[in-house]
Amino acid sequence: MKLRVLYFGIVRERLGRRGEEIECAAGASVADLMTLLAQRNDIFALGAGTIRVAVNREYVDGDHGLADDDEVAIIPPVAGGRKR
Amino acid sequence: MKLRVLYFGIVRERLGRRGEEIECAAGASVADLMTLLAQRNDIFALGAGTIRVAVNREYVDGDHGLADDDEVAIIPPVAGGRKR
Amino acid sequence: MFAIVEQPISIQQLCEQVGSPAAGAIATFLGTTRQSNRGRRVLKLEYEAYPEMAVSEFEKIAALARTRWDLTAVAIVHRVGVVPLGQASVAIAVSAPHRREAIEACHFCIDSLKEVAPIWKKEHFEGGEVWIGSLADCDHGDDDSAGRAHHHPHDHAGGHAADAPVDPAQPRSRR
Amino acid sequence: MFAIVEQPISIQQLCEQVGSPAAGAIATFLGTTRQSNRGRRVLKLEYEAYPEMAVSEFEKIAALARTRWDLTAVAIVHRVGVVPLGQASVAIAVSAPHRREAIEACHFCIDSLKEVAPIWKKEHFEGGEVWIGSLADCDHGDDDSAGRAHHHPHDHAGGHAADAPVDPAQPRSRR
Repeated sequence: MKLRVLYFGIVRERLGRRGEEIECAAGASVADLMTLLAQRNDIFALGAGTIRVAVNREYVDGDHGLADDDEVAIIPPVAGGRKR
Repeated sequence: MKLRVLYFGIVRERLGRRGEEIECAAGASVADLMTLLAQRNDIFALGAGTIRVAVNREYVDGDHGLADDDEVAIIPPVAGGRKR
Repeated sequence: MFAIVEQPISIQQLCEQVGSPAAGAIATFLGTTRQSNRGRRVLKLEYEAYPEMAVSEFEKIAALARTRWDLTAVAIVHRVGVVPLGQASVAIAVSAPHRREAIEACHFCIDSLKEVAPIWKKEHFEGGEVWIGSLADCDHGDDDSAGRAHHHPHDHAGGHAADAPVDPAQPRSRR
Repeated sequence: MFAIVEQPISIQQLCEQVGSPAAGAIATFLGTTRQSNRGRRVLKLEYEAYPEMAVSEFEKIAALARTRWDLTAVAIVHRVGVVPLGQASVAIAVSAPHRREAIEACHFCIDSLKEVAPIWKKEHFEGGEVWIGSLADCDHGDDDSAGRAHHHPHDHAGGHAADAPVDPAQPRSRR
């Protein structure tokens, strides 16, 4: 399945792009996608404890199941947040 | 001694004036003045439990001693106050 | 920064007054004229102040707030005269390095002002008028009292409400 | 009522949006750019948002506030792009029949926004730049953290701070 992945803030800056399309195995979870991304760029590994993920503009957990054409946003720590 | 007495709000409206000069015995306290005023107009008796007094723009108690030329403001319950 | 005014209050201007590169937060409070109070349909509010003392009380409130919170600046303005529905009668702006301080101090300032500022409010409602909080105003109303207020029947035929007699022979406020 | 904007925020306009004859109180909060943070001299702040989700989060925050307090209206606006010193990056306005509700709900809204809104802040300071709260930002700063923040020596000779390395080969934000 195809996902539209969006990058913001420090992640966008380090990757040098605002987003991309990523092919993922059907049935993949958010955690699976993060593992895939961490293999490609160490910023995802580095941010593993602090990065949150939103699917279709809603925060989700790692076990959230992804669907074709989902908009997946990688959310590094936000401007004002202390807890995450 | 001579006092400048100021009226506001419902007291000003009932008395029909913003203030007046009042002659008072030397050594009189705020409570003495209030007794004098209550003899002249029943609004002061009526408001005995709720009227506050400021002398020279500071809230004072009944036993505060007055001095010649003091500015004495009769303060009926204020717009927002619940406690008094 | 501390004033009694007769014109509409500009919240923009007040924020500019307390704004500073040292401040990370500005909290403001505006008290506005509500259309109904204790079931009465309010037509307008009329405020009267003892201006010199009111300004002095504003200064004291701000000074006390500064002893409790780390603040950058405080501005307090109250309008007098007739304030039409929906317009602000009082405005407070507090700036501080951090948001919690600004918000808590702003809350403190408006609560204090309502307690101590020598300012009186006359409510002109459908069927009458009453000095809020005063002798003739049955349950010592304030902005927070509506929830527990009683409803009183009043004279819709004109004139003054039964629970708030005002002698028409007496002059009205000219402020 | 809920927006991400690129222009300066008008607090006057925001107050007009939430103002109503049903409201007796309007509480507002403005977050402004401070000149110093953790001992660093800040030159400017730059904000980036995920605008569609940010607006959706603003709506959720307001809806939650309405379940807790009796409110008339809520407006939340965040600015993106470069915000010069002293100017507002975020503004919240809450109107309610009574003042306590307006103030408490306003406080709740800004606290919630800081937690959840997908908005990022890059601080440009003398000697470097850093994404606030991020991986490279040593102690997860926010507007309330300065009091307990550590001071880090940083590179005044130019370039980037030692504690906030940014690869110059990477593109900078254009928002």
